[in-house]
Amino acid sequence: MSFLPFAVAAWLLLVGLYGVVTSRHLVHLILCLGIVQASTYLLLLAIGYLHAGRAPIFVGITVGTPAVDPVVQALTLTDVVVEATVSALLLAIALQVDRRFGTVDPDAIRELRG
Amino acid sequence: MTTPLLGLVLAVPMLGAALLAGTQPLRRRLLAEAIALAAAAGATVLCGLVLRLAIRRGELVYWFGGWRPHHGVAVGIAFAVDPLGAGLATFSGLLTIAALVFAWRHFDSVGHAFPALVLVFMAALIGFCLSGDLFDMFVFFELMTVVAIALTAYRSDQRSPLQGALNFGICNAIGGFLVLFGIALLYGRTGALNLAQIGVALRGAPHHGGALVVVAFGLIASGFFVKAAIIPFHFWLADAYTSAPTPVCILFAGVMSEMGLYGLARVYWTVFAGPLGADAGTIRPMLVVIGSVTALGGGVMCVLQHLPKRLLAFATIGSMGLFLIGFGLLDAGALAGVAVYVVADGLVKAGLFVCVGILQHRRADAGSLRVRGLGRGLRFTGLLFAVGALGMTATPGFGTFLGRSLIETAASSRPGYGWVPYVMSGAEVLIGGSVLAAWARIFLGWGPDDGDERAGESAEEGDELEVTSERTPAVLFVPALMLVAGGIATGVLPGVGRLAVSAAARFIDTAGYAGAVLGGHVAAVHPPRPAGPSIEEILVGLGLTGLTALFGLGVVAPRRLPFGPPAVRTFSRGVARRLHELHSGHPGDDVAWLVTGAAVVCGALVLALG
Amino acid sequence: MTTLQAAVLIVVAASGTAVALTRDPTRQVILTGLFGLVLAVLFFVFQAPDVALSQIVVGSVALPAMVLLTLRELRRRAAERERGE
Amino acid sequence: MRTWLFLVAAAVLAAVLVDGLAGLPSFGHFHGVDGLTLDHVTVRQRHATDVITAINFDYRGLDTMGEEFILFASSVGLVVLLREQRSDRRQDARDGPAPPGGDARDPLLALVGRWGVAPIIVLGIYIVTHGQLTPGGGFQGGVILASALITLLVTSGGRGPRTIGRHGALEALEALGAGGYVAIGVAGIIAGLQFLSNFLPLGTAGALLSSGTITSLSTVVGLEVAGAIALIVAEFVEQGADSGTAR
Repeated sequence: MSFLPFAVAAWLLLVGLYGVVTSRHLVHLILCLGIVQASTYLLLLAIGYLHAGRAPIFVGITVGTPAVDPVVQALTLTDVVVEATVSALLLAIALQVDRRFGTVDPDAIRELRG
Repeated sequence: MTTPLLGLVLAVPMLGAALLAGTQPLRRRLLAEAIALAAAAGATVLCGLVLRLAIRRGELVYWFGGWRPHHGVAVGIAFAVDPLGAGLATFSGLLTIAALVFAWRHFDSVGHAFPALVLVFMAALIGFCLSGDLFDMFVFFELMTVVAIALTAYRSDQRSPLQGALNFGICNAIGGFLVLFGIALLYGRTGALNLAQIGVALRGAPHHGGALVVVAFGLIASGFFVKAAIIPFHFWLADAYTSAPTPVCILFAGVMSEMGLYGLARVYWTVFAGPLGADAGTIRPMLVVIGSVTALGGGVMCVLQHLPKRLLAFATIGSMGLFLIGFGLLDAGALAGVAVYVVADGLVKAGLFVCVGILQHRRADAGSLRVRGLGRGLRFTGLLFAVGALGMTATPGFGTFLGRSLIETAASSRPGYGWVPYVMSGAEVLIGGSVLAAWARIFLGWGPDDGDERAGESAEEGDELEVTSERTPAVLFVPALMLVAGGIATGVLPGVGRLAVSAAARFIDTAGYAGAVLGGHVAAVHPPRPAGPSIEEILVGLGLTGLTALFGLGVVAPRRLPFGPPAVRTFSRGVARRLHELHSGHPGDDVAWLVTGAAVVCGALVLALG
Repeated sequence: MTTLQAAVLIVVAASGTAVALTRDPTRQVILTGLFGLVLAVLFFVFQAPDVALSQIVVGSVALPAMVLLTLRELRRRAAERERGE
Repeated sequence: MRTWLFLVAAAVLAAVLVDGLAGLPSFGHFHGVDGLTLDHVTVRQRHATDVITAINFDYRGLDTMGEEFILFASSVGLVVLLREQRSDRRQDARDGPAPPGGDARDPLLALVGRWGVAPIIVLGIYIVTHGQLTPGGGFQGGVILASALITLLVTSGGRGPRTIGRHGALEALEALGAGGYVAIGVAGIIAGLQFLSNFLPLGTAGALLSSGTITSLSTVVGLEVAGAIALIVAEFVEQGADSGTAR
């Protein structure tokens, strides 16, 4: 049971990759990348969790109260915002692909080969 | 040791980029160029000064925000700089300057965005080289990826840059996630992100820390292999490098791919050498074999290419294989060889890219498939290209030769690795021969008409402007000349080999690094004095160059491939077709291969060590 | 682990799988917003309110908005292409 | 073939991952040395009650600078990508009728938009500036501010090309945010300390103007995030806005 969070993280990683590999639509593909991304957040936060630990915000609780790990939260927090803009960049490329190729199906985008 | 200079190396290019984006230099192009060049030059000089200090005094450690470690716990981020890292940072700076100068005449109009992005890219490269913190390395790694996507897609009015950028973005994003998974595992075990601190926490762990450490190593290695374009993680690279603007290719092929291996080497020697050091005998053959496959595979793909930029892209993959062999031998001598090889190869390859740029500048048609004879009449450019091609062949006199001989010496002195020099020579003959053949086709007009060779290839190499101009501008020719000359300088300047060996000895000193970062004591290193290449080695090197020329000019250029009895011919034609088909440019295929690679690397490590 | 955490984890796994397996982009965007929201709830029960706040504003508002705008433009162009033919 | 290759590889990878993940401390029993240290020292050292914000904007402030520039680079890159597309669009659209979004120029709507965003802006500023005390900070508040900016852009009449000038302002805003972070870092050096060292008085823990540079850095990140996200969304909106009439 205590393995569940880690198992869910691994599952999201793999199912997201499955979506990427089998995707027929670039927007779909980019959203699947987001699932893979989410798996890393989940893993980090699950690692840092402490039973009965409080959030590491010492308002109303005294220093020394057991708290969950603040470092993983700091790492995740910035990543959440930043990766959204990276997805935006990829979406913009998808829009351009549609303009130049007339499709967003990866199977039909064949310009460079060999 | 510390130095305030380290606080500024990132600030200079980043402030430059913000300034460019914020003011859009009043829409004056010259001003934008000047700001970009000044920032790049300033940062490069700072890196150079840091390098000089690091060579003299050993590791330099800079704690951002002043958060020094207490009792071995580092809550802050440090730059921990040794000569190898500082050298790579300086080298990145030099190539950035070359790219900016080159871009000046390459585009009709550059705008403020291009130099701003290049400066951010530079900051990412420098930060990645100098950082002593695992997650901080990851941040700079991601920054590198994002800027590179934007730069690849810069000429978004054409098709191939879009496809290149897309595949690049998808594969490298996934590579980043694999690295992050590995980092999370290490953090879960040690509660630390500082490389030295993790290394100390894992040192002496029973049974090399168990499967967790092995899997973390596998995931981090796989993620970095994506950036380094190690087979089978490499499929995105040719698409991206073929279609990126040529000035950007200098940076991509010259340093970005190398960063993947640098990152792996850094993490290995600071974190994993402790727990996995006893198993080096198991890890070494794996890395060397993967490197050999990549070197030879990249070489074979080179032979099959028609377009100069795509050829150089596959040459990069081949070189990355050679570098991985050198790193994989896991000793100071071979690593020193890699360091020299990386710099010399990067310079020469950058020079070749500039030559292609000149070709594009002078001959509007350079983007098309008809490259045969395109360079006729461009005598100086042709000469330079030929010299560069010899550099790619590791001809004695070039730094590439010095690097190769250091790696080969290390390999031959290790029992069971006597075959490595043959693999390396084979790969170099394939790569160098293809580049020489391209030279003969472009500048001498050799070989059959390209028109009937379209089979399996439909790429337009188009990025660039379509003006045919009468003269080669000095801002294009001079950088090319200096880059190629630099490739020779690294081979003939006295002391390069000695410097590289002592830098590499410091780089692989795991305990010394930890002591410098966490304790502030710089350890002394006593590197072996490398013997320069012997007469015999030089003669063999010359022989190899001759063989390469024979192969390139006699076989590849006139398209005598495939040769042999009919059965062999049919077979090798089939293989070539399959190889072309394999590089489908389909993101799903690329990712499927990437996952396969990760499964093989991690699976093999777990089976052997877990 | 509390039952609440386990339950939210399972919902996260299920909705993430649904996002990856839904082929129709418009439906997928709605699911993505939902997934983002569930993920934020999970972060809350993992005692990470900062990350949850970040996730709510980005994962279930900003990103789906960008994707919807992209899809609208793609659809408009597809319709345009059809008319052109 | 592709799917099969992937499925086999994924099965292997799954086994390997489970093997590795099993080596982690079991869920809920993590006592990481860095985290424990920070939980104990942050309030005393930095007079900040939200440890996460203190990590982001002080202990690991360099990471945040890198992340900020990821944001910066993706928005600059995105503008290059989409502008090129729009500029050839505009050639076609120039003689066409005014783009849709005409309803947006309804004066009442503009008024509502202008007043309606006021509370959002207040909320955004609150979250940006209270990051050191309670959950929030420049990243979250910045996104909220961005939504206010977008509402303003849309409701005050997106007359296609005219909004380009406003985009210039957004670009300047985000460049200010990105450059400002670096400048505060350099100010630490000028004050005789390290890059990104705190050089301001720390104030009282729990007070608004506490925690020295944490608040300043959080604010510039707020600017950067607001500018970048608003710019990105505005570019996406304009894709539709001025191409609505094209062809």
